[in-house]
Formats: sequence, structure tokens, C-alpha cells
Amino acid sequence: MMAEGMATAGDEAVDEALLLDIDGYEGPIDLLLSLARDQKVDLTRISILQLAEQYLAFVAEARRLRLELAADYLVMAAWLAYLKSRLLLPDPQPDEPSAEMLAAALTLQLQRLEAMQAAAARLLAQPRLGRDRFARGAPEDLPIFAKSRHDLGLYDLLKAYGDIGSRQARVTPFTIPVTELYSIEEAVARLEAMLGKLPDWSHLDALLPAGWRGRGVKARSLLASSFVAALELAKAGQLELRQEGAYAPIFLRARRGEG
Amino acid sequence: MSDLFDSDFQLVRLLEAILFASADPVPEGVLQSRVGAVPVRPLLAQLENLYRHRGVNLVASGGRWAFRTAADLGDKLRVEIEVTAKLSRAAVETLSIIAYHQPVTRAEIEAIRGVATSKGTLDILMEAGWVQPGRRRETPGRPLTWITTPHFLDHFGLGSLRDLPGVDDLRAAGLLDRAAPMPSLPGLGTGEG
Amino acid sequence: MSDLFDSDFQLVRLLEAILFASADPVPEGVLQSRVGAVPVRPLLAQLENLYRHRGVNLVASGGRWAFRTAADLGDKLRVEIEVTAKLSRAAVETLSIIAYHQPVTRAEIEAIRGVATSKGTLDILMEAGWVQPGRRRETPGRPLTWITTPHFLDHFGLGSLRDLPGVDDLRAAGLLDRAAPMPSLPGLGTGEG
Repeated sequence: MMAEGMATAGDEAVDEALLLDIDGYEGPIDLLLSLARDQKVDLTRISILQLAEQYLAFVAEARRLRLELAADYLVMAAWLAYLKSRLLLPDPQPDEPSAEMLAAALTLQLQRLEAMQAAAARLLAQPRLGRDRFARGAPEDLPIFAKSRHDLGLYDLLKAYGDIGSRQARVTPFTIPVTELYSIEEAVARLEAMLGKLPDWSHLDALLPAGWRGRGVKARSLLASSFVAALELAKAGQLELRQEGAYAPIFLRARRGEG
Repeated sequence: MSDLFDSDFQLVRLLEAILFASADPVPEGVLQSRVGAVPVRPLLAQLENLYRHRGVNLVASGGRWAFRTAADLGDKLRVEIEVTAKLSRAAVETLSIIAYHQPVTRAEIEAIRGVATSKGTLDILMEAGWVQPGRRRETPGRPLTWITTPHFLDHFGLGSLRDLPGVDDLRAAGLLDRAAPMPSLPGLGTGEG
Repeated sequence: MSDLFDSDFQLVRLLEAILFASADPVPEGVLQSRVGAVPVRPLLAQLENLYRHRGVNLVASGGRWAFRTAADLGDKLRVEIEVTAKLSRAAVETLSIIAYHQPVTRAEIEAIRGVATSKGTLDILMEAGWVQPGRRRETPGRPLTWITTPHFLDHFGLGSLRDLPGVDDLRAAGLLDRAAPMPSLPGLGTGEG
């Protein structure tokens, strides 16, 4: 159901410029904010449902075009699909936050980022030293502060310490070059990172990196490794798997109820 | 009488020379120590007034005083000086979050931006002399906080943090509150990572 | 008439700002080119006159113009001459190790840096007032340990030693592992550039 929602929404016209600029976004919240601006209403009156659909369409289109999407974007897609279903259906569990509360929290998140982006623009427009205002070009060496003999700042100190650490790191053991295949370790790490943030049952396909549908050995290794990783994590008790029948889609979610 | 006037005048001249000679803003306390028992603030006010409409102005920023060329002449002066390097978007957003939310932890910065802070972002801001580590937050994990420096105020022509553009409106709108909206939202950064 | 005055006034302001911000005395020809068709000499004379009795004077030398602090204030400006010397890399690294690992012996510092520490290095740091000897370590040979001073905290604007950024903070800020190899496979994208 979630996967279908993502697929059908793909028909909506997604601005090509938006897609081409995928690297230009500072994460999913930033992308959502850009989409929200298209609604041309105040953020407090934004339609979260419409926004969720736009985002899901964006992700579907990016996957169709085989654009590489970072895991964060896929987690957000799974979460928005979940939010969308919660907004459309009556709230089943009274002990969970209501769909409206989740939507309101997302709105506040968007407002905060928008406020900071606007503040950043205003900050940069301030009359800046070295661009609009200038300091004395020929300072005379007067010992005005007369305190310290050395001009050493905190940054220099921390950088020196960092350099020692980096120098030592460089003589650490030889590492085996990474193969072109997608390893199970990578898949486990990737799934683990996404796991805690998944809202509910999520389609395994939807969580895979773009390009796994290809024919190449690399693409197949992606699917195989991710599937094995899902099994490993299920065995370790970190997630639950569900499949309705043979060859049916595989769903997974973080294991509930710790302990 | 004329003697008093003279001595005031001499002190103003002295302050003028000290401030002219220094490229960096001079703390008011240091200036006070140079004029002895006479309160330094009225002398500085005199000097500030004298230069108010000139090509060079006396400005206070974070309790420090400095002469700076008038902002309206920026266009005509810029020819000679190379333009400062362009900051990445991540760096600018991170800087404004630190400025408006300080003291703020890295996890809180990430919660607002919705992405992990890439290596090199805080590094660049620190190298520019705009941010520095503040006190650790007394919460589990004792995370480090980040704050802006006096040089940040000087660079952006701000007298104090209260002069940050729009800061009062943002505070009134609750957009500078520390609490994250809801822990279950994705992409909000992890507690401490 | 008043228009002329206004524009003259603006040109004097511009000259004032240029002369203030310039690192070297500015040739009169360059100043002329910045004010267009208006003869620059009378404008400079105005400016010279304006500053004649102030703490800063406009002086011409060899056809170049510059602001200089008034000669009669020289005595009052000089407090005590201190030469600011650049610290050696060894000294800065040693200081950072003492800050992070204190109390720490010289042998331990050398083990961390991977090279021998010359006696002079610790002397320089001690002279700067940043480090001091701590207790002797109760191990064979009872080696002396080194610790930082309260002045160290003052100088670097730290509230306490606990406010020093931890290794994780440094790594996150991009100050550690600068040369770390990047994973070469796609699909591991971290969302940052």
C-alpha cells in the first residue's frame, strides 16, 4: 500500500529543474521546504497531505531516472507515506501521537529551517568587514593589549591537536580496497542506520539505493546483500519481516517493545 | 576650566590614535585603563559623534571599539580589495543557527537543518574566527555547545547579539526555542552522533 | 552651490576611507583617479586641515599620502614593547597535548608526537604563562608532569578545561582525520558533499 502510493504519485508533474538539482538540497527537510514554497501559502496553512504527495512523487521520479538518493531521503519518503496514510485514515491507536500532531511538528520543522535560511540571507546582507566596511589597512604595531607575546588562537591550538591525530591515523594498517560489489556489511550498516527512523512497515524495495533494478552484477548484489542484511538483522532481533506469500513484496520494520 | 577642556581633548586624541592604530576592535576596559580615572564612555561618545558623518566611523561591537570605513562607501572601496571567498550554503546556515540559537550543540544544529553536519563546516567557520566552542551542556553526554565570537559581531557590523536581524520577531514566534518539535520525525539528527 | 559642497564632502569622505583602509601610503595620482575630474589636491588639503590637531594626522611624503598617529602621542601610545613571535609547530603541538592529556610527562608528550621534545619548547610555553609543572608521577624515576595554567584558559577563552572540544567534536568539526579515505562505492552516500 505504501509502495503503491509512491508509484502512482509519480504521474504528477515534477519540476524537472527540481530533480536536476538533487545535489543542491541540504537534505530532505530542505527539499520539502522548496516544495512547500510551490504551494504559495503561509507555512502555517500549508497542506501537509499535498506536500507529502509532492515529495513522494519527487522520490518516485528520482528513482525512475536512477538518480542516487541518500538514505535520508528514503527514510523521509517512508515516513511521509506513513503520515499520509494516517492523515487519510482515522487514527487507530489512541496512544500514538495523532496525525495532526505529526503534521504540526513537521510544519514547525519547516518554519524553523525557513526562518534560519532567511536569517542567513539577512546576515550575509549586513555590511560586512572586508567587503563593505574596512579596517585600518596599516595598523601600527602598538602593544595595545600588551598581554600575550604570541598570537595563538583556539583554532590554531585545536588544529595542531587534530594534525597529530591525523598524522597517527595515516600510519595505521593497510586497508583492503573496497570491491565494486555491494557487501553485506555495507547493507547491514545502511539498514541499521535507517531502521530507527522508520515509522512502520516499510517496503524493502523502497529502502534500497537507486539503481538496484539494473541487470548488472553490481545491481543484483545490491538487492541480494540488502535482503541478506534484512535477514541478519531479523535474526539479531533488530527488525521484523513480513511477506504475504511467495514472490510477494517484503516488508520490514524495527522490532517493537524493547527487552 | 580651559585646562579641564584641554585635558579631555588630549584624552580624546589619545583614544583616537589608539583606535586608529589598531586593526582589531579594542575592549572598552583596555581603553579605560589608558585614560586613567576619567570615565572613558563619554570620551568615546564624543569621538563617535565627531566621526558620525565622516568616511570613517567609530563603532562599538560586543563591548569593543573600532574605526571602520562607512558602509555606504563599500561599493567605491571594493575595487582595491579582493572579494572574500564565497561560503557554502551549509556553512552559512550553520553560522546563522549558531548565531541565533547559541549556545547550541551540533545535534541541535542537525535537528534544525535535518542533515548531518558535514566535516569541514564548523572547521571553516572556526577558521574564519566567527564561532568557537562554548561551555558543555550539563545534560547526559555533556555535549559541547557552539557560540559566536566577538569577531563575528565585528565582521557583520553588529553591536551585539541583540542586533541580529529579526531576532526579536523570531523569538516571539517561538522559532528559537530549544525543544525539538517531536522525536519521531525523521531526519532530525540523532541524539549525539 | 550646496550641491557642489555636498559632492565635495562625499569625495573627501571617500578619500578619507581609502587612506584609512589602505595598507601603504597612496600615490596622489591614484587618489586623483578615484575622484574623477575634480582636482584632488584641494580635497586632500581639506582633509589634512581637518585632522591637523587630531590624534591622527594626514601626512604626505614622496607624493604619497597616509594617516599616521600624531607624533606627540608617541610616548603615551607605547606602553611596553613586546615582540609577538610566531610559535613553532612543535610548541603549538606540545601545548595542545598538555591541554588534552594533563597531567602529562615529557616522555608521554614525545610518545604522542612521535618525536623528541627539545627543552626549549616547554620553556617557551612556560614563559608565555600557559603551562606549569604539576606533581611528580609516582612511578620509577618520579618524572615531572606538566599542566596548563589559569592564564591558558583566559587566553583561549575557555571557561574550564572541560570545555575543550573532545576528540569526537574535533572529528565532527573536520579537524581530525583530514586525509581519511572515502568509500568508493555508491549507495553509501551520506547525504553530505
